[in-house]
Amino acid sequence: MNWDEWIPLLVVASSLVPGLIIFALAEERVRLRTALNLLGAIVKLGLVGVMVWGVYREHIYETRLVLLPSLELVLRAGPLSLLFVTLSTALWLVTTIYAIGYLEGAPHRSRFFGFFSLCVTATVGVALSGNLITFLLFYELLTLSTYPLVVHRGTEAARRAGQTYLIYTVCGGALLLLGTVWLYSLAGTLEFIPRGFVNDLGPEHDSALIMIFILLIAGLGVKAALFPLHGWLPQAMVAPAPVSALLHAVAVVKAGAFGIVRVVYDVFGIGTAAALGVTMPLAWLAAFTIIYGSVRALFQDDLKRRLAFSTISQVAYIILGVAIVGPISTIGGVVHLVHQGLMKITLFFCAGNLAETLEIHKVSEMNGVGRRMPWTMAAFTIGAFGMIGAPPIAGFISKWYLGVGALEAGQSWVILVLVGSSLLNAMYFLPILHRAWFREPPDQWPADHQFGRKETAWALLLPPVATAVFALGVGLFASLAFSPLGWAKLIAAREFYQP
Amino acid sequence: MPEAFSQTPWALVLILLPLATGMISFLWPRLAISLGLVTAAILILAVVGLGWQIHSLDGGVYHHAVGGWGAPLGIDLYADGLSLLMLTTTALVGMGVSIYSVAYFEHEQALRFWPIWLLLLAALNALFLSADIFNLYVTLELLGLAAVTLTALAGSKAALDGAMRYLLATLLGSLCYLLGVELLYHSYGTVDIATLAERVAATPVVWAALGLMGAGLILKTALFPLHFWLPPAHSSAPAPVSAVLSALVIKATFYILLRLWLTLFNPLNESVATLLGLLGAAAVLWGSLQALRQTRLKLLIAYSTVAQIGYLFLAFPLAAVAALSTWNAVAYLALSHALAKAAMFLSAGNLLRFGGHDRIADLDRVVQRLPVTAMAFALAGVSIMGLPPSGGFIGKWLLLEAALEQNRWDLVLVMLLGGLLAAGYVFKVLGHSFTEAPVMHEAGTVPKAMEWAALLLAVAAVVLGFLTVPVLAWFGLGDVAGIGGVGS
Amino acid sequence: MRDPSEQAINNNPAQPAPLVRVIIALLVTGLGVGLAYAILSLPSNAVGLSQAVNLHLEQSGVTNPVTAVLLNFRGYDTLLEMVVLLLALLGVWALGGAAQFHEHAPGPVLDTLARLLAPLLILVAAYLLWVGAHAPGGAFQAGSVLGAAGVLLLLSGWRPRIALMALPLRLVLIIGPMTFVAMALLTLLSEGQLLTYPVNYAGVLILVLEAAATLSIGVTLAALFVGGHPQDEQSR
Amino acid sequence: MSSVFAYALIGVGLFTLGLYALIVHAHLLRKILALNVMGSGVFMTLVALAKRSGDVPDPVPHAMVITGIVVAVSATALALTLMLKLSAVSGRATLADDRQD
Repeated sequence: MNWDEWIPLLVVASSLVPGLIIFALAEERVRLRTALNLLGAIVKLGLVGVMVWGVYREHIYETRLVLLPSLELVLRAGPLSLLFVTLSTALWLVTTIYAIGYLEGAPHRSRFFGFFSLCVTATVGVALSGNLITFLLFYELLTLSTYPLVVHRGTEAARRAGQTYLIYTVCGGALLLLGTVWLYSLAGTLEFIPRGFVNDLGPEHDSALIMIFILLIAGLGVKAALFPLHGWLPQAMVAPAPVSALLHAVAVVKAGAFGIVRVVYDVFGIGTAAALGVTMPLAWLAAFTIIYGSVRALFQDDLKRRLAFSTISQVAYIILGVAIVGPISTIGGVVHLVHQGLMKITLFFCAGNLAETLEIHKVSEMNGVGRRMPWTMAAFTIGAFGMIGAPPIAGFISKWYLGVGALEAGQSWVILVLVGSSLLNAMYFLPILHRAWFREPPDQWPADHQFGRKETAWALLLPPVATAVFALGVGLFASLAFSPLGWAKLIAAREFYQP
Repeated sequence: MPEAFSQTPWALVLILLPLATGMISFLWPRLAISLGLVTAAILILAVVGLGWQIHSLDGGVYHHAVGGWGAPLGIDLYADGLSLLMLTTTALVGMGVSIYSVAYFEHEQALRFWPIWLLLLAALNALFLSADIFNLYVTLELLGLAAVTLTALAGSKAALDGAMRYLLATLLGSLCYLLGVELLYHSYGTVDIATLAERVAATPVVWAALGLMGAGLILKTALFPLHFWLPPAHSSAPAPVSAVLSALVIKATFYILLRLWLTLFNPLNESVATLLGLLGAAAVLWGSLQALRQTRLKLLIAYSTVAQIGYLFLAFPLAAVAALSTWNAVAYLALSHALAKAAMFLSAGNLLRFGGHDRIADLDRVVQRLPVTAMAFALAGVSIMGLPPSGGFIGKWLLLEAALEQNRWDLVLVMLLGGLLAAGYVFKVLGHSFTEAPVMHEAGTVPKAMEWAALLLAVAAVVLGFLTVPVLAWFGLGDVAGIGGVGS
Repeated sequence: MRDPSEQAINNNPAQPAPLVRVIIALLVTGLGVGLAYAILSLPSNAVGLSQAVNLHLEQSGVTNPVTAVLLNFRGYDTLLEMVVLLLALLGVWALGGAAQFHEHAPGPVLDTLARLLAPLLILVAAYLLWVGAHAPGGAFQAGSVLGAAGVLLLLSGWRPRIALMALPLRLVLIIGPMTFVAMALLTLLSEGQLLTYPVNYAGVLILVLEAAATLSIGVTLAALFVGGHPQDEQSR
Repeated sequence: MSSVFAYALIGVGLFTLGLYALIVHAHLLRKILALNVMGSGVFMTLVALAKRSGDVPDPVPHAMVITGIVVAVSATALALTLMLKLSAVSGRATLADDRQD
């Protein structure tokens, strides 16, 4: 049989199957559970590697299952999907390791890791979707599988947060569904293709298309935390740190942003979208979200909340890059999908370490923490500088391409937004770093769990260091072919220059 | 073996077997449970057999002239895709409920439950196979009395009260239906559906008959605003009975309504379809809102049934243009709702057995203390909400498609709102099943069979979402829509 | 925002206000008028199925058309309806019996009357059963007379022996519907069709069915009259 | 012939009367009786109209009525038992008023 037809399905299954098995496992089967998790993650990584190599050589990997008489469930590996799949797979591995350390001895781990795996399954599905209904299917699955993680702690606060999360995401899902059915009844297909499948609809459908675009973007904007649909994100901070990492860097927010990229490029096609005049408003919205998120972040003392608002602003970069119609800005936006993930997950890991080791939750408690936990704070520093956009860290690459792209597309106002947001980033990150490195530590931490001579447990320390190194690496070696940047260039090339 | 298989008159097995086993289990109570399970299993086999025969027959319709007289003098049995849909639903839900009931009912109650339950199955199958509107009346009464008795089986004040409302409502419904039947008989001299279909015309008598039969059946189907009897009855009955009532019994009267609509009344007038659609929309919104208000789990589920019934009626105004996708949607909604709702009521029963109450606010961490049941409820909820991947989603998608094709934005809006409200009440329950209750209860033990029966049905409702093509082919409702129901 | 059904007529213990009653009366009258109009619009003579029945009467095995319809042409209805009756009794028993059945010491009049009438009634029942084949009468008439006899005996304080209460009673109760089902199976095996009697035996088979039905109907009616399950009764 | 319709209309009258009583009366016994009255109305119309086939009435409606009567008897028996049980448990022979509990 032909393996190419099965690899995308296997990629999805490689986290689904372990997840289902883990549900059935008894709480105390720690070893087996850990083995299953890591095995799944590694297998997935291997399969993705194969696909990356293949797709680079213009090879197509596609799985088709009949869903409805006229609609198929399609999983296809294209450059854009692979960028996202690779990101989420790699970060899943790291996050799993982190979660194992983080939840050491915590209750209900079977449930946690089960839904954790389902969540990644959904994300990979979202990434590999070959048409809009498949995307919708996995997008909703993502909602369902993240809910138990958000309310995992079972406190009243967690329940409330979960409630808010659902109100936002379910409504978003409904809008997405409506847009999808409507589009289907107009176009008769939902297949993602470069430069979109709605071009050949006559001008009489323009108003309908604009409505559909708004519906789809609104539906996706909820998860992408686009202003004013961002309300759930800061609240969801009650969830355990690995979950926050998942929500912010790997799965949920990314799925939303990725969806918007998909809709603009492969449903409408950048040309049609621009012709409909829907890209400009989107760009403005993104720009506003960037500034808004940064400003709100300034005033948060709770570290995780500050990071949450920073996410809101950073993810909007991706959308901005897409909405400025132009190849170079596209590169900037798409590559930020990866860069933001690496940097933000680093920051959340570090926040989690502070909470776990010293039970520090507030910025105001972080005085001199750099001396107690140098490795953690070193990683944090790299992430923070990356966010600010200091070379040679990943964030700089994104912002550079966004800026150049904006100029090329004649949207010079974007430069102001970039500069402004970078200043704001500096304003809410530098004080943290200053406190951590240059203030005197208090004579007594809120609490101090000892881990031998290490500053904290290995499983907690390695992930942030690793991701920080990645964030540095992708910046330094951006010019290599398989770097995220190189890959993003490939995508932009296929989107813009192919006949 | 295939020879014997294809020769067996499976349709008659569907009727006679549960009748016989029902009476035998009344005669020798000791045999009741084993007889019940065997019957449930054979019924599934029989449905498969019947489906196989229907597909091999030309025209995809099964006929059997009881007594060899043939309509109009005698009574005809008749089965097509639509009947097959309902029979399959009955067989599947029946199996799940039977397994559950083995563990649920104890000594004295079990003796009383099994004969009536088997006779109820017989009544359902007889109803779905009948092609004679008077015979349908008899099966309706058979069904009604069985259902009422099972409702009262709990013996509590609430249950007796609910059963009484139910009995009055169902008797009134039957009488209206019977008066309609006699009007049709006296104007066309037959009670055979196919023969009527050839003769019927828009005369005052037919209008009166339509009104009476329609009203009676709507009352029995508990379509808003005639749903007042449903919540008390469905919420107070024993869990497996609630499951059967919500999943199958109200569907039976909907089936008759649909059958008569497709064959007799559809040509008469469009405005009736509009009215039914309107009531359906109202039911969706009102039922969902009420469900959202409830603090008791079983009441919440009962009101959710009121809402879900509404979706089925949204089909009537849509079918005129987009017949195929609409009837497929109805098939999917009916089947997946039956499975999901049964699963919901069964898991509600488990929670009741576990905590000794069904107050949503203090479900008290059942997610970890009763994980299988919680999972069953969640999966059933996914289908009820119409979220992918699930049978409910497919049904909703098809219905939305039909509505958008003809720009029925009002209906589209209703469907989406219904979905959102459904999510509201499902996650209201799920959210509370994660949190701790202010007051602790010591937990009762829930037999494994009860937990797994619920999960089985819920999983079936979800898996349905991946089997669209074979399932739709199996029912072949395309033909039903095409030839207006009766293969003539 | 309450469900209107909670104010619905059925739920309301007190009678509705006069105004409401007037409105209901008007609505109901409107319905009646509509129905009357519909019925009056029917043709003043219609054959219905009478000709078809007469045409096949001699194959039916009986000469009384009503019996022919009940036991032969539409025998399937009757089969199901026997089950309805049984189901009612199952229901009554499942409810664990009504408020118990008050004993009156039967006065001499009732006592003698019962002693005289019961055998007579049973005789009448037998006659009705037999005559049903060619004149008005039949299983249901006979069954109800039999039931009346049972009721009369019960009123006069007669109780069957406890030993008869369990299996024998249940057997008698289901013998009617059971015979029907058995007949259905037999005809299915012999004729390949449900309840298709071979013409020569039709009369006999119908008589058998009717006899069984009469017995079941009579006993069921009497049992329904008693209410609760006899064993519960005795145990009280 | 007109006598046929006279009887049929009386049947309709009974039906509507029963319906009215069913709606307005709270006591369950009255409701059950009302249903029986409705039933008699239906049966009456059914047999009355059967006479339109000439001197020999159409036997099929008669058979239907016999079936109907048996069903009605069964239903009534069940309803009465249910009523007695309910009044024994709740102390009143009317349906509970939701607004109280």
